[in-house]
Amino acid sequence: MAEMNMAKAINKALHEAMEHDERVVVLGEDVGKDEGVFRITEGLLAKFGEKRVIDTPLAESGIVGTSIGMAMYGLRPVCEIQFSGFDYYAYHQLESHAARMRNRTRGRLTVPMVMRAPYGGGIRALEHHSEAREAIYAHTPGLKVVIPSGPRNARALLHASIQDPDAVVYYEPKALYRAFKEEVPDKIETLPIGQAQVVLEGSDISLISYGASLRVTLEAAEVLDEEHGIKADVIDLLSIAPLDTTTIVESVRKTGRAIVIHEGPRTCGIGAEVVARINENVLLYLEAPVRRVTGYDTIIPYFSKEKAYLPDADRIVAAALETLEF
Amino acid sequence: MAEMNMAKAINKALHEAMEHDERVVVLGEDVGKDEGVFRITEGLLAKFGEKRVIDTPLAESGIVGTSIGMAMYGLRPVCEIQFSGFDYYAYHQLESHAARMRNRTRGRLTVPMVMRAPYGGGIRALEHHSEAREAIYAHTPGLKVVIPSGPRNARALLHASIQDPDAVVYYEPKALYRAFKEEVPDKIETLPIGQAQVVLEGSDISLISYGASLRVTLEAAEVLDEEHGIKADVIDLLSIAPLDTTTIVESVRKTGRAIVIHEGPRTCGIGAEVVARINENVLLYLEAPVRRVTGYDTIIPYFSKEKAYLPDADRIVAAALETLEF
Amino acid sequence: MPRKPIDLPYKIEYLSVLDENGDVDKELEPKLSADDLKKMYWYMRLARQMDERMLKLQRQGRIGTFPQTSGHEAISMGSIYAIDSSDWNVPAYRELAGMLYRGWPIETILLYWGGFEEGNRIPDGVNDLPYCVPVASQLLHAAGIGMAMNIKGDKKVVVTYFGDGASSEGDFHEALNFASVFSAPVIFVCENNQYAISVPLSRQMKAETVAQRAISYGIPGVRVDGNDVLAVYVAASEAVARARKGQGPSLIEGLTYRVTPHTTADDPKKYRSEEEVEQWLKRDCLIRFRKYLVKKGVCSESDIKKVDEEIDAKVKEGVQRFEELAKSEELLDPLASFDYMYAQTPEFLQRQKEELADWLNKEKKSSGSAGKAQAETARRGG
Amino acid sequence: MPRKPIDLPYKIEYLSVLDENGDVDKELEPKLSADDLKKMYWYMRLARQMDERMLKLQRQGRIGTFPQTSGHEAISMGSIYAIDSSDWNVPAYRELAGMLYRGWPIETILLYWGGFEEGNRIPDGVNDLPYCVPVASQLLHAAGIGMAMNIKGDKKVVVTYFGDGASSEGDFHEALNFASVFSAPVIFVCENNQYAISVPLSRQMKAETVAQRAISYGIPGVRVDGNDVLAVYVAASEAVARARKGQGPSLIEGLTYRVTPHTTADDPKKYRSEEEVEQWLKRDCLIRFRKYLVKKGVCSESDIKKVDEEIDAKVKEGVQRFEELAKSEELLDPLASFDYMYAQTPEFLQRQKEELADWLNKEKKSSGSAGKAQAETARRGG
Ligand SMILES: Cc1ncc(C[n+]2csc(CCOP(=O)(O)OP(=O)(O)O)c2C)c(N)n1
Ligand SMILES: Cc1ncc(C[n+]2csc(CCOP(=O)(O)OP(=O)(O)O)c2C)c(N)n1
Ligand SMILES: [Mg+2]
Ligand SMILES: [Mg+2]
Repeated sequence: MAEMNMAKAINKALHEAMEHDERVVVLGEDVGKDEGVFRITEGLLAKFGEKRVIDTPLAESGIVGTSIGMAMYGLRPVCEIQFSGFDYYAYHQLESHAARMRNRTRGRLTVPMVMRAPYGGGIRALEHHSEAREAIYAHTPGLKVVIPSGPRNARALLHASIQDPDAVVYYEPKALYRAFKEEVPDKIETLPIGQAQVVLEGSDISLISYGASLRVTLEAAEVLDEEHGIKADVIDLLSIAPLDTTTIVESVRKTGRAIVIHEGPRTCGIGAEVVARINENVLLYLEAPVRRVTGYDTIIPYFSKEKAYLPDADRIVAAALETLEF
Repeated sequence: MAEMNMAKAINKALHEAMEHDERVVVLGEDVGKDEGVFRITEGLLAKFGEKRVIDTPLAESGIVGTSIGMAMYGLRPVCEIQFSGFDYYAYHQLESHAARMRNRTRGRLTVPMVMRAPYGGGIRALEHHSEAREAIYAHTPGLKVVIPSGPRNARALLHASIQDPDAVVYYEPKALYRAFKEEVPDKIETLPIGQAQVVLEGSDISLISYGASLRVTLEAAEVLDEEHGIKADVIDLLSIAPLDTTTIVESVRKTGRAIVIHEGPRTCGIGAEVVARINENVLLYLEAPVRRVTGYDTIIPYFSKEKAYLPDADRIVAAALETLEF
Repeated sequence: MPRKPIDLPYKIEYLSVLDENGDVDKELEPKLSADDLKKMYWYMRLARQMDERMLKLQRQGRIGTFPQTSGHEAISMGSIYAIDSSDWNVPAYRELAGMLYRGWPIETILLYWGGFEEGNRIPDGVNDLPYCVPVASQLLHAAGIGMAMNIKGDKKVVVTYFGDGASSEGDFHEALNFASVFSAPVIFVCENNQYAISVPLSRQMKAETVAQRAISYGIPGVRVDGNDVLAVYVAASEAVARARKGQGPSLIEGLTYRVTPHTTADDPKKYRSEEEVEQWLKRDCLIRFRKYLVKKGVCSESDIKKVDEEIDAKVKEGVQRFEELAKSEELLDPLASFDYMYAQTPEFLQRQKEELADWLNKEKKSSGSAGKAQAETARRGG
Repeated sequence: MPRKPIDLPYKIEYLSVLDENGDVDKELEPKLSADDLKKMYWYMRLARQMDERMLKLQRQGRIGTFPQTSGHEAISMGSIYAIDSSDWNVPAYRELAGMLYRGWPIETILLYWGGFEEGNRIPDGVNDLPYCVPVASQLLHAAGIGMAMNIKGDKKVVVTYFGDGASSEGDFHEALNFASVFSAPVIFVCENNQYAISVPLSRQMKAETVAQRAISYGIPGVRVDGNDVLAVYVAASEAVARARKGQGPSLIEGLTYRVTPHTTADDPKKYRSEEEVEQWLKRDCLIRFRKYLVKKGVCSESDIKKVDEEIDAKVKEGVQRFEELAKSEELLDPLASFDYMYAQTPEFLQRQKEELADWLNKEKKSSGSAGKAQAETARRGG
């Protein structure tokens, strides 16, 4: 048992995975000598050497495309895209191949790879460094999309992602890298991909979120409880593809009210899908419209103003009160 | 007034736009001498010459990226991506620049361009030639996404798209290119981007669709009327970004029941957004869950089996009957 | 300090071994046994006769649109013959001869162009990737496979294919750069048939050759006569030897011409002259290779005829097996896609599968007019 | 028929005009007036002093992370000085000298790095694109602008900038290929500072130079001493002359070294030695340019001092204007983004704007711990 932040926990998982499975290789821009611009790959080059920890040329399609080749050859590449705002350069490779090879070859070839990328706002970064476009990947059949919300589940989910026989997009909420510490057990844990967690039990309203937004959601739940005596059922999706319909549906059947919270743009975002699944499964239990507290359909404002764009406890609390008064 | 199919109507719009505005240029793979693999650019090179009708090298990012440059310099590029399944190669250019330049420069630079691409299934094409991933663009703030459903609105919407001061993704349902003919007036028409049309009036159920799916939706509406006496309110979205919430909401307020129909994958698709907006605005009017009759979250099967993947009248009728019996 | 030339250690050569009359350059002639030569010829002919047969099948609507390969046999065969079966092959879509040689059954290939995923079921023991449609994207997979070979310490090589048009894609640049930086054992073979659908080489690049692009990556580049299977074999063997020695990738440009339409949906009259085509037909790789085999005494004219008959029979059998498979319930089951999206089908997808299963029986044929339109559009498109 | 070299009409040259002692190659010395030389020096110094001042502002948290530009002034100034104000400039992010010369106010640039979109408000009459963060993507915009100049028949040129790392991106390849195929009047200037963050040139490419990549596109390529503003100017002027004559694009590689960290978030000790940096500091472009100006009698040592003082004052004023703007309600209004997404804000977005407007007052500061974490992460990141 040791206390560590999320950056350290992800780093720990990479060390563990490379120790336990020599097929695991790490590649990307500045992941070697520099140990990653966020230091997520700290110590890897020193311990595992240049063959397995690869500083690549500056080319995202190259990084993802060669990872796909390596995976088909039998390795387990874990590639890093320096910021999610640049993974679009490689989207054609992920969509056309990583997500399709198993189906295309009727199972003869598979692409067991992980594409890691820091995503989301809140660190006063430049334009293109604060995007949250995870829905693009959730909308891409054949991919899994995993998003941790804390040190412990980050480590467990990264292990699960690396062990997964298919391509996984592992998005790291960069605002949480060093936001807080948590006990992380010594023995390796994994969490099943596609299973959400109820992180707080309550029967008044369901608050559904993931990633950095889960933290403000928990803040909001606390305020709702302490200041308004409202008990929220807080769900951490952990993976947005596959999306855990069952957990969402059971919660809403209990509460009859729900809010979905995320950073990304609203239109066709994860929130829309959550609302759609609630509508399909428990419409008659709904006592109020499901609210979406999300990023807006704009470019996230430059950092002097970015906080206004990001969901915060206030917006969630207010939405919850309105939903309960509806 | 002349009868023509959608391929011809789009071609007509291109001719007209190039005649009326010399800033309009057409570029893409095989759009010149070959007149497009679907012959959409027929006659353009002969009439407007090599400077304005440009056969490019084989590079989608190059096509979109240079179009962005041309647009900032004052031209009105209309670029063609040969199949939508290959526009991912250029997504980073659209997202990072076409969708952002106005906001980035606080209005100093704009990107008035149109990216045309044939999309969707139903023509027995190879893998990657039948995709319907329009939701990716609808989820991209700064873009508009227009999808016609017939010759007349195809021409009017293409004019609107070319005249639009911002970047427009104009997706052409390739299954409709030669599916049927329609009267197209001689004088140039435009349609406002962001406005849906009620193409059939009814009060029993709202059928919301666009593109090739609208045709099967209309077939379904006919069956519902003739065989079951059910009157459907059929909405043709025409543009999925911006999405016309008002028209959708008014229809559902009237009918209390709705089905949204499209080819693309279901998760985080346009259907999800339509459901979310109905939920936000007219939840209490709903008498049954909104059904999504859409493509599945799989790769569209190769052409020997693709029809099973595509929404058809049967699926819509059955979903409508269930919704009404709910 | 003034202006001084930087001397770069590159010379780009043109290589040709076998001329149109079947005469060979004795010094460059590769040491290939009669069996080798016969085998190469056999698969080149198989590809040619199959291509011709596929055209008929397509016209009859028994398979869909496909890219014809006649004229590309020398580049495909000359390069694939330079690697071992334990090496890897990353094709594009015009390497029919090479795929047949690697062990892809005729019916499997027909299934692919007939609209069945099973056409990509790589046969047991064959180290090939399937056809790749998104142009140039496969080059990065080859680079990654080569990098993986180095990482694992395998002494293997990988050969990959792409067209002149593909060399304009960013992925081409990234693939050659990655392969060169990491000394990956990759042989990049460009099938320069001088057209990308309707776009001629001069519109694709200002450079005189694709081969000279090797200079951008500090690797060897050579242009060979793409209708000369011996020249391709020589260049490929040299590249393979370098790769096995850990000297990294090479770029080979085979200069040929697409004597057929781009695909069965293409109409070349729109963009080029018949004369141009006629000229290149004279340089056909099979005609000169046959002359060589006869002059060399490897086979007689009658052997050659026998081969054609043998192959006709083989193709017939393959087509029959394809026709049966194409009728089989298993292959026509659209539910299969749900089973192959992930190792384990997630619950939500399982539900979608059941949803579709419920509909499949009820499914009605789409209205005649739409049907016609689709067929019509299919003829024009893709 | 045998193996014969293809002779390609390319020689890649290295160009240097001004050495570290400020001595010049008389034959190559460009004909620049004393005023020209003073102006070039003035903006190079302005960039240098501003860069140093920005470092302080960043350390004080008054602006965010930014890429330092000290050492890149010669490449930027030498090339930008070769074009007219009616020509276009497509920057990356290390061309501070050039942007200042083109007319970007100090406060505008500070606003950009301070987290305000207004930092990209191109001044009236300046034909520049704003900073471009997605590496290499801007090269295609330059190619498109050049193509548009040809289409409109404008006799203008466009200069664009990118790093050694950027030359690994597919967009680099596509941009140079498009520009060459369409003879677009584009001058591609590579700021080869030998690092892409931590990745050294040797890991970026196996090729000896970036300049030789010109051969892939059949265009002229030259490597120049990137610390020699005169050499850069000569090479750029030649490229501009060719472009204006309709001879298409050129590739210029300025070889320099990133003597600073990549950005204020970077720690170079992790990947390179102090000695390496020391060596290159000696070759600084401003030191030698100053020596040249003095030897040539263009300015005296005291003039030089005066310039520094003048500039200090200018920078101070600029910083003051920035500080005021950075406090202004208008610039701090997050609602502005809604107004600039489209020419006309669609109804649904208007509703979202109102939704946010309602919240803005209520907004609470995020919890202290998270706040600290953000600052901390900000220091490490990007
Ligand atoms: C990324 C991408 N863009 C466009 C297409 C459509 N397309 C298929 S083949 C082709 C031309 C390819 O030309 P070339 O690379 O020279 O190969 P060839 O067909 O001549 O053998 C095009 C444009 C595609 N399949 N993939
Ligand atoms: C497409 C993309 N990938 C990654 C990054 C992150 N990044 C910013 S600068 C940089 C290094 C650029 O190196 P180089 O092109 O040599 O320019 P330099 O910074 O050395 O001037 C990287 C990787 C980015 N901005 N864009
Ligand atoms: Mg070709
Ligand atoms: Mg650099």
